[in-house]
Amino acid sequence: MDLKWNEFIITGDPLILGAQISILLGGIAVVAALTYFKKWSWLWKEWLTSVDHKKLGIMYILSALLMLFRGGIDGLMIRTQLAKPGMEFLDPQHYNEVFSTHGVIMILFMAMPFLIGLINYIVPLQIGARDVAFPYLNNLSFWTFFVGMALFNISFIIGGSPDAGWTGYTPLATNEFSPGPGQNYYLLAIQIAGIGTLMTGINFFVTILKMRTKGMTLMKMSMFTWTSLITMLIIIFAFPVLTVALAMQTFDRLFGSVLFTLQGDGNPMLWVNLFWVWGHPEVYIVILPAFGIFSEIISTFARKQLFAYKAMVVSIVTISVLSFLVWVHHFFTMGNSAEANSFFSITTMAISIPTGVKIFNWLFTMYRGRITFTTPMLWSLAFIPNFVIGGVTGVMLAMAAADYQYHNTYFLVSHFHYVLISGTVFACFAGLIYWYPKMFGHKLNEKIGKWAFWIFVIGFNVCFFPQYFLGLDGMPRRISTYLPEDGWTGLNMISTIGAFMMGLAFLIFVYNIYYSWRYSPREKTGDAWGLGRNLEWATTSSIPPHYNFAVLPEVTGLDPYWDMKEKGLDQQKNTDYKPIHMPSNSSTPAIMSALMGMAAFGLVFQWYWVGIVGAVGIFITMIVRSFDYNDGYYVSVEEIKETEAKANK
Amino acid sequence: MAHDHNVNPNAPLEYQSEAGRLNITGFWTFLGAEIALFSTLFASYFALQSRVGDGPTSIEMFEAGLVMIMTMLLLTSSFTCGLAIHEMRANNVKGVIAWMIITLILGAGFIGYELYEFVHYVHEGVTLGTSAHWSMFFILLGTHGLHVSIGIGWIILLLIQLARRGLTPKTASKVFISSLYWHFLDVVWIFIFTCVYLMGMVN
Amino acid sequence: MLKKLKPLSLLLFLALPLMLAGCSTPEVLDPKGPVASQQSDLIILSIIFMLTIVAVVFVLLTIILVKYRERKDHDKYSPELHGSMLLETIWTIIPIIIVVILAVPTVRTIYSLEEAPQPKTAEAANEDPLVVHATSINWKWVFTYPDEDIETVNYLHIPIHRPVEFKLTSADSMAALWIPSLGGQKYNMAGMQTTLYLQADHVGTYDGRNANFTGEGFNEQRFKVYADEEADYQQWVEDVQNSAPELTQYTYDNLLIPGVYDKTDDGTAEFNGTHLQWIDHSKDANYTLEAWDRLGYEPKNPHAKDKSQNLLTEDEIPYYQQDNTVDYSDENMDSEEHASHE
Amino acid sequence: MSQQTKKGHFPWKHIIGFLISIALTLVAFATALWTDWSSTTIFIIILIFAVIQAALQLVMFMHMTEGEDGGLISGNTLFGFFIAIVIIVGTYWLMTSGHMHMGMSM
Repeated sequence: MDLKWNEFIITGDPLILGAQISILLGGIAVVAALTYFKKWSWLWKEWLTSVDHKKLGIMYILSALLMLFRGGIDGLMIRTQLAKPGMEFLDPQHYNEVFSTHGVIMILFMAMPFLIGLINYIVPLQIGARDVAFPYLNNLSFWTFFVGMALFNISFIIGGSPDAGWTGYTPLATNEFSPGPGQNYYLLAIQIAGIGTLMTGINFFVTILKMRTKGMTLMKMSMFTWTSLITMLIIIFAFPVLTVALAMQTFDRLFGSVLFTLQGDGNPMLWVNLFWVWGHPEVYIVILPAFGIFSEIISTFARKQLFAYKAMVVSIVTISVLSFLVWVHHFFTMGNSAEANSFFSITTMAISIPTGVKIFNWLFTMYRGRITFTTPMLWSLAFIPNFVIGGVTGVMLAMAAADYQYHNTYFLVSHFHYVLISGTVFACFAGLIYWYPKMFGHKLNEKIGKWAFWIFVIGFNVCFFPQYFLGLDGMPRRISTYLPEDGWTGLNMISTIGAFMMGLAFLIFVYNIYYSWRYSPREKTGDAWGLGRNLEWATTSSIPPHYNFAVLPEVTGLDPYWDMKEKGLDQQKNTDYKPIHMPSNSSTPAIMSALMGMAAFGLVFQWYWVGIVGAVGIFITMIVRSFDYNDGYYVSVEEIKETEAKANK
Repeated sequence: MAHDHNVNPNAPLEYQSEAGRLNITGFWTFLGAEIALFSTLFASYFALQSRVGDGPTSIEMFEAGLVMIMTMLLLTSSFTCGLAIHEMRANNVKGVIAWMIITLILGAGFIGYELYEFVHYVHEGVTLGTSAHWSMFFILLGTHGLHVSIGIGWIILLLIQLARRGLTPKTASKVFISSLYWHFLDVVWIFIFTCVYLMGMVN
Repeated sequence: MLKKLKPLSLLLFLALPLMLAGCSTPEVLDPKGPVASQQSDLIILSIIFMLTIVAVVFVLLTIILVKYRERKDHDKYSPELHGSMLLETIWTIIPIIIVVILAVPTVRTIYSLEEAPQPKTAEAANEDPLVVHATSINWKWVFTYPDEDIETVNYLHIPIHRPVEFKLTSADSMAALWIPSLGGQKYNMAGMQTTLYLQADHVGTYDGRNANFTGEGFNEQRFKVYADEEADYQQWVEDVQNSAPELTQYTYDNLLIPGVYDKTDDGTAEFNGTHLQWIDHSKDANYTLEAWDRLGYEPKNPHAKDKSQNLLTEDEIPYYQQDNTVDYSDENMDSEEHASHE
Repeated sequence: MSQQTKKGHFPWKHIIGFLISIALTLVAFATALWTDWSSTTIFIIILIFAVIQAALQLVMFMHMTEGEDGGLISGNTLFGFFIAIVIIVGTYWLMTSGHMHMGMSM
């Protein structure tokens, strides 16, 4: 790539210039604040090198919120451009970059880390463990994700963003049709983050299977833990496919192979196929933990055990297997044989069966319950009708013959936003609010939270419901503008208004975080809502100490903490403390990931020497790690006593 | 995280500590991911098999003798690696190191032949950019070769640690895991041998 | 809180008819030919089932939320209730039945779309489908009528009541030919050919477009479909044959350079002769890149400061002085065709 | 160091496994190159040999079924093979059937 030096930093666009200035100022402000308050060493020692699953979880969630902001701005820019026919807010090239980054960021750098953050924080607590199976790996996972995210995000100010859609379809994404570094960013940033996700998958899979506390058999695990387990299983078998596919396209773009190209008899459709072999399970990776979160919250605030627990488990296991058998529904129109389209039509529709079972089970969890409408519960309740709308349109899309009319249209856009926002995003909000006191020691303000909720949910429907009709009226996705005579003006304007409502709700949500930090009362017990059912609420203090449980709890049935409360057992009375073995913090993951970022950045611009230096550095850090026999340390009984005494005050 | 109270002195050394057991299970899980990784490569290879463009077909390039030598080298290395673990369970450090060194030599021989094969193809004018078929051939074989090379480097590091520290639950589990990796690469090679070479030489 | 929840669900229900009333019938549900009708029938069938499901869930949710919300006397509270074999069976079986009911017509339609629509009259039965090659080029459409030996850019005429067999391919990025009023889309892919049968039963002008993202000019990659009476269609063919300029390979290769077609005011054109004499993109994906090379076109970084191209003129390229015709009827075209490029 | 050592125990398992592997490799080789059966027959036969050999490695060399997690590990690996079959068969089916292959130059 003969990149000129004056093309390295993107200039000439006022929007991008504004972003550059604000990033620069923001960066300076953060550095100045850290220096002024002398927090650098605290940041490095307590957070960045921490192997504590709780701190990593919070760092994941913070990154995800940042990405929700970034991806949300992208979304608002898209909606602004489409508000009226013939808008000149973004030129087509810029528009293409914006929707491409919107997709990648929302799925890979927002939804996944948000859920992984919640899983990180909550799952070890729910299974009564002191940490994950591989704490070091957990830190490395976070850093690879973070570096991938950072690499992807700098693309719009340095070199240019990917512009071939979040799917990066070839041959559009090959060198000939997407010259410039944008698509390289896509390939390398997702690759790095993907490796981190795979490590998370292995880590939590083993954690959940092997680290459960005494008495917690598989069928006594909370639903969130179950969905996390199955999610990890899907990650383990789906992400390697992405790794290979990305590597193959990287070879095409950087090293001259001809796999997906027009030259050399390449087959561009193989990319489409491989992308969705990963891509469909990916959808379930971001939806299953959401199901888990809703299950927890609905059962908590209905004060009832989850209805038909076994059926719920069977249905998620079924979904996990089926999720690998449906990927073709993303390209029914590729001219597959009628047999193939029929087969994948039916498997896709079949997924609606276990999903439907879950919906009815949630409804009947509330049947004969005592429902209280807290904010997390409201988000969970709003999920049901909205997700059903998204789900039934999914069944419509699954009918291949009809899909020829929906494919690539706003009908599809609306469908997947209905499923992903009402599923994943609602769950992220619900889960964050629900577990917020566990993470930060105080609740989020309910009143402000409800304002954010109503504005968001109404805005969401105003934004996306009209898009079904735009799709049926022939509006294809990804067009940067349209003509007045297309007749799409009114619905597009409505949709844009809805989008801005969601943006407003997000701001209120963020304000709530600040407001509650200042004014909310601090929690005194581990069971902030007073209705906790699972072990995460069984800790002595509101925020668990770094070792989680002074004495590991014993479990006899489902909803163990509810059980303990019913039976009047006081977990915290047990003071038979023993020294606790904990892992040590480590700085190699951050360094290793930084080197990965450096190597990848070099490859983006085809500066191979930077790539080689980075790769050598990565190997050196791995060797250092291999010779590191640090086994962690012991928390003494005195320290435990002291910590527990403080917590009980 | 290690729960040291959970030590089982009757199990083989690598299974004795909680950390060792977790690592072994974790590594098996990783091998599950590797199965998905290689199956994607195989799937792509099959999909692109007939797309040779202007370039030669497999049957024009493959040489049965070379493939047989490579296969035998890797099969034998897998066997010697198994013997190393056998020695480890007999608590014989020297045996472990000796068999592992033989394994590494055989592995290095395999890599040598593979490099020879690649260089030979390039001389004949078959490169990464010749056709989709050959791109995929080099990527599939290259991925496997890279795995073997990483395995060699890794095991060398472990041998140094073994020489320094002797057999402990920690070194034992590391060595055991590296052996799993090595055997797994042999399993992958069996399929490369069958699906790429043998099937490519039929017709 | 509940008072706020009810209007929300009501709002959703009301929104549907309001939307439908607010605008005219959406294009997809207003079919103008047998293919689109089949699809629209399927869509309406599924909408009926889906609305039923939505209604059931909404009603159940509303009832449960009203009845079992927290009250002073929680006499209806029974925390021991957590499972019912009967209910489980019911809500497993019913979705299975619905899926089966929807799967049967879906599969039937999938198979039927693979063939030309059944003719309605005996005389129509004797007619073969009209073959049109639809080639997507960044960012325009080229329609080739091989039997009529004419080619159009960004518009096409078709006779009504006669199936049209589109042979879809692409010169470069993957596109999708979509004429919502006449039926669903299929992908156009370089180096491959897909077949799409469509038919118009009503005279009219329909919008057609590329539905699959192809980059910068994607938005403008649209065309008009003129469905005419048979006689008018024949007249149009004759007019084009009589008046349109001859298509030269140089002209065609210039079309392959990415860009919106702007050589004419309305962005359309017609030619005598077809590009199939030199290239069938479904058989040789590389042709486009070779044409770029010949003409001196180089893809540029979209953020480059200088995006100008130095294209050669026809006289500067010896290649165009020779005859490069390729006979695709020959099965061994591969070797011949490559020879001709060198 | 109080584990039960099996000192002097001859590695029969490994040797038998190794010999079978060699035999299967040679037979597959002979089947592929020195028979004139149809290619489909050959493919099926050598693929069966490969699967047997892989299973042999997993069980005899890698001790897949031993340890407290033997069941878990075996289950996970079997699921891996299921996914492998889905990916390979599915991809091959899609990339070589339907309209996709009509224009493909062979």
